[in-house]
Amino acid sequence: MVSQQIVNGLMLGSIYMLVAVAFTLAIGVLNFLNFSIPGLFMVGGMAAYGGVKLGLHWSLAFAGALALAALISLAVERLAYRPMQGGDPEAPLVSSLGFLVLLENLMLIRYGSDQQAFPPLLADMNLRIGDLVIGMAQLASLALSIALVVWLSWFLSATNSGRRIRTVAESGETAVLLGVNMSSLAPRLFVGSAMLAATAGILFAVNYQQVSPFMGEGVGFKGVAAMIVGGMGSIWGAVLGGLLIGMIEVLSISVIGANVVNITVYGLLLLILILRPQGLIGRPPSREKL
Amino acid sequence: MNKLPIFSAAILVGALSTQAAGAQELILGYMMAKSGPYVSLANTIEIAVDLAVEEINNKGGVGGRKIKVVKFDTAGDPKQATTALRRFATDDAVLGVIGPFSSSEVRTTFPVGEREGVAQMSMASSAPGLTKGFTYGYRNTTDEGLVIDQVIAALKAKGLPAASGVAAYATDDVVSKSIGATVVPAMFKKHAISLKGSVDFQYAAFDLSPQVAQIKQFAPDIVGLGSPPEGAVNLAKELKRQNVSTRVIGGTTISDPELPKRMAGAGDNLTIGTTFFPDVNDRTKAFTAEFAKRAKAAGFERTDPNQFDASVYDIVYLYAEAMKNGSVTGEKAKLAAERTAVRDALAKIKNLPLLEGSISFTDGDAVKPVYVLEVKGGKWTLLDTRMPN
Amino acid sequence: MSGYLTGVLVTLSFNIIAAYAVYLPIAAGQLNLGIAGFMAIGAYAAAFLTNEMSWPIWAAVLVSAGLAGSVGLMIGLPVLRTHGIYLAMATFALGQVISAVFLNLEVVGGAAGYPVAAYAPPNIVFAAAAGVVGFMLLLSTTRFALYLTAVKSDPTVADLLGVSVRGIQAAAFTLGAMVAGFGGALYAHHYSFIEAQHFNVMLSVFPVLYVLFGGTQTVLGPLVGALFFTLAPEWLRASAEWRYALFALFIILFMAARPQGLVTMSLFRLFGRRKPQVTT
Amino acid sequence: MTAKSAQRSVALSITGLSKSFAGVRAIDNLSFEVPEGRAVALIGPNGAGKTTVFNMVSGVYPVDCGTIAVNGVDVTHMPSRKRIAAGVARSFQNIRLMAHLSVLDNLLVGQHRRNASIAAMLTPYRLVPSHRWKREALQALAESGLEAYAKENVGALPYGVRKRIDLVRATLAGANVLMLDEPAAGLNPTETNALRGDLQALKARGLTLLVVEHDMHFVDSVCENVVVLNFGQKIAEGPLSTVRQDRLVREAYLGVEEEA
Repeated sequence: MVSQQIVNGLMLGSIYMLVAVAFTLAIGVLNFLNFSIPGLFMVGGMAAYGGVKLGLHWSLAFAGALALAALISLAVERLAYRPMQGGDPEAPLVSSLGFLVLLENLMLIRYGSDQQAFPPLLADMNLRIGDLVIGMAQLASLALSIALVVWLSWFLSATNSGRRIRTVAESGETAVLLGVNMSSLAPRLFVGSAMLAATAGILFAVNYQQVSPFMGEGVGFKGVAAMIVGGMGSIWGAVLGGLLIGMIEVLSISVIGANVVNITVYGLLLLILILRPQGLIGRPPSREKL
Repeated sequence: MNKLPIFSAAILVGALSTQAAGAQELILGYMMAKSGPYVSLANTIEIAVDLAVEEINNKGGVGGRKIKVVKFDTAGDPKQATTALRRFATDDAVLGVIGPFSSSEVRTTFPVGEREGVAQMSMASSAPGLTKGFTYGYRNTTDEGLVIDQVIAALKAKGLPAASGVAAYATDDVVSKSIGATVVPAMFKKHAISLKGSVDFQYAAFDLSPQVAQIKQFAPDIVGLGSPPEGAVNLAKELKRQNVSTRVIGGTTISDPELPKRMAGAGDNLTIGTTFFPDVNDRTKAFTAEFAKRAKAAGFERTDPNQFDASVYDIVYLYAEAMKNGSVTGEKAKLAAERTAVRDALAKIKNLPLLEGSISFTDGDAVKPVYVLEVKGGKWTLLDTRMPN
Repeated sequence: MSGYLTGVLVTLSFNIIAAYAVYLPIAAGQLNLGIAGFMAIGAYAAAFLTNEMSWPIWAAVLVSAGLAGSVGLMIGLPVLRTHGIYLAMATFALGQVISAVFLNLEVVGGAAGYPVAAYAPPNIVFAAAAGVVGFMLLLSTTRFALYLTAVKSDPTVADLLGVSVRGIQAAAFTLGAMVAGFGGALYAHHYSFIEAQHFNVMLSVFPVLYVLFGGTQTVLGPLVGALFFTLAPEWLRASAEWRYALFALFIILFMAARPQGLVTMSLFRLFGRRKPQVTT
Repeated sequence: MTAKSAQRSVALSITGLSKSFAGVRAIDNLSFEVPEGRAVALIGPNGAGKTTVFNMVSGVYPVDCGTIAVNGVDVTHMPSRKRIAAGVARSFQNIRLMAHLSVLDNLLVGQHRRNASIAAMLTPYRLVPSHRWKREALQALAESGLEAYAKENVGALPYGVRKRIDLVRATLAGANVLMLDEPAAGLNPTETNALRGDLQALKARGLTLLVVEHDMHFVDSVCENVVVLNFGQKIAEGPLSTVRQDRLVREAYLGVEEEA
């Protein structure tokens, strides 16, 4: 059973991981805690469900969901991120949360508050090794998540655009001095992080065969926790954090009980923030110059 | 600065309360949950309320007076529910209140109703002991302990395997937890089922793989489930995925006409107790047909009535009966006395034949038949009909 | 008074108290996303004192507010070592942990919730909210309020001018926790029932929205924000299922047009100019 | 504040101060003194480490080794917040006024050191028309001829005005040693003259000044002595006229500047 629980934890962690990476892109580069990400995660799942329900082939439905999430994210950039530059650092939080509430309520009006069943893509999508059950969809999503992250970290370190993004992450001012065009970079980052969140939402729908207007909240908050535990702004930190949070959640449930999950997961987050705010992988925040 | 809220709220009140001014009508308040977390469960209830009121009024009303319903959306929020009740009690001069929906709302509105002296009857809250200590608080729901008792008794009566069991429940939901932590172990003991262990999950859990991995270890004949319908769907799917064949049993919390469809092939043998089944007799069939017609016309996706729709339909009839027995006139001057009369008449109702079966009240809770249903071939089928003893 | 108006004003009163609980730390540059945790402490402690110890409501409410404040101070000191977004996340985690602890605390009902016997009628709630507003207005005329803005605006310089930045921040955080505990304690005694599930993330987040919407620069911002967030959904009642969607859309558009919130210093000066200058 | 009689004549004393950033020596074994009531300028080419010295004296950076004493009190390891009480206040190269506060409020924050008790903190002084604190701050503004700006939001004011308000704020703490980081940079000739008047008034009140400044005419008219830094090391010290003759100084810095 222990091995089954480890498998379960890794699978859960792979979902958290993608959401954490989406958060980390927004916060590490743009210094924006984007609370619309849980909403975009939900849009990924719900729009894919809507597409399949309309009779679209699943590939078309998925593509449509990704495109919709990207479009919404552009609106978030335009209405929540851009006008707030130079204002209170907390202000974008309000509007990005506004987007979360808006998206949830729009889906609620369209599909109701019920959890909906997402149709299985195959009859039995599971590998069975002895007693051990591994979902193929879950395995595929773990592989896809890791592939995406590997590609992303290669992109950031080896390409010109990637280096530009890293410069911005180090210091927005330096980046502007070096001629990085923020007004074209920010929308791209928003689209990128929306695609990651929506992909996670689609994988969630396929894995757990369910969607609901509120599916983003729980996963989103765990994603934020994963990002911080790993180290804000670090992609591999988000990966590590996601898998760790997934494992801790599953182990808490199987060893103690579901009623302590919030205590262990968020207790760990609190502890990390107090003892090592930079996370497991990540640099300490530096003191400003005069 | 301080005038702004009072001013603007006053405008609102003026706009809303004019509709409640009818003179010789018998007014009931109805707390809806048309937005918020219970929408899908609760949004068709209004159809059942309107249907029952229409039927009664078409037959001449109560003692020649028509029933009128004033409605207020609480969004399933306990705070807004108390606002609704205050409005019904003070502004709308209601004789009784239909609702509220959820247990959390009941916990905040029953004390208000007790102070204001106006009866309420909930159609959905089934947490144990909610009416205790309240003389104006009623529920047309059945205590989950009684329901699960009858479900297990039905299994035993039909000779189905039930020698060992596991309890599974959501820990952060009042009703679910009391079922899983208290009711199921007690009922297992009563019916000599060995309790092999228990697993729990969070109300909003989507991933039940760790819990099912544990259930697999216990290999029980039945799993006693305390959970909302979502938990039942997720558990059924995960049981199927991990190849665990066991019978899941539960109470009214997972009673949902759509459940077999939502489980998409999983969940065969899921057995629950509920208080409404469409195919019991001509009356239930007629109600189901009329409800479906109206739900379709209103554009709802679900057209089958659920247990709450049926419950609320009966609540309107229960109030009508109580107002008749209490010789209520609807005159403003006698309001307080007539509200108390309605309350006292409700308490005296015995074996009134209604849609859900024969209904009586004990300590504010309805006593009515329990229909034990089983999922077979993707559909609910009636396994047994039992009367709580 | 109309029953409906009473109900709405009670909700408004609780929202105002919550808004000021969040406002104090925000004014010092700290985003507290865990205010619900402190409300829970106040609510449960006060309910326990009146239910099990037969204390009078007023004493239970005051002591519980103090308790929430002391917990805020004890937990706040290590948490306040973090800054900016880290602090926001630490308070967020804190709120989650506190409400999860109450969910498991069987002595106050656990998941089944905790009924509260003693009752605080609407007038008491109105008076309490008015008291909190009055207290905040008075506080806004002191150096303490000035230092909150100074610490938020430029902590390094405030420190070099001799202001104890951590002291001010800890005081703001503690005072905020106290106000939250006060509101929670009163909530328990007005609504007669509390459950841990009520004290969730959204309960922490909404007061933050009131404050940021109203504006953090002046002491009136939270009041205006709470007013708007309480009354707007009531106005939108007619639009039934669309009401929360419309509401969210409005917030997004409003914040895009006015990122500093509704009530700002410059708005004040605009009005202040017309009057003779009496303050100097 | 009361220094021991033996050290009364030295207001600021720096001994063997060193600081490295990421292995690079920013300040190397620096020692100098500023006598009470005198003005000393810290000069040197960009990157010589002048602001770093200010940051160490005010406690923004911890020192690697060496000691800093203000009015005879060793402040080397004192928290930055407490150093203003030991008698040293400073202004900033990039003006650091609090943007959301009015000019008057900025000055009131500047008074904190002398009104630090809890009681003072909780006095509802805004309710008192013409409270002592407000009068005092307005008077300080008036002495610099800036009283018209009292109610303005600092963000909207011209650069030169903000610069001088920054200076007024630094004086309000009652510290006797003022460190001014490029006070004349960016000022027009009229403003520079006004500033010169301000500083001479401060000296007349017995205050001690340590100034970082590039404008040598300004330095000449305000400061009795200069300390020349290059690559973190002191290369010369003395009256400006003497130091000007120093070969090292000419090579490192002054020569270039004079010809430019």
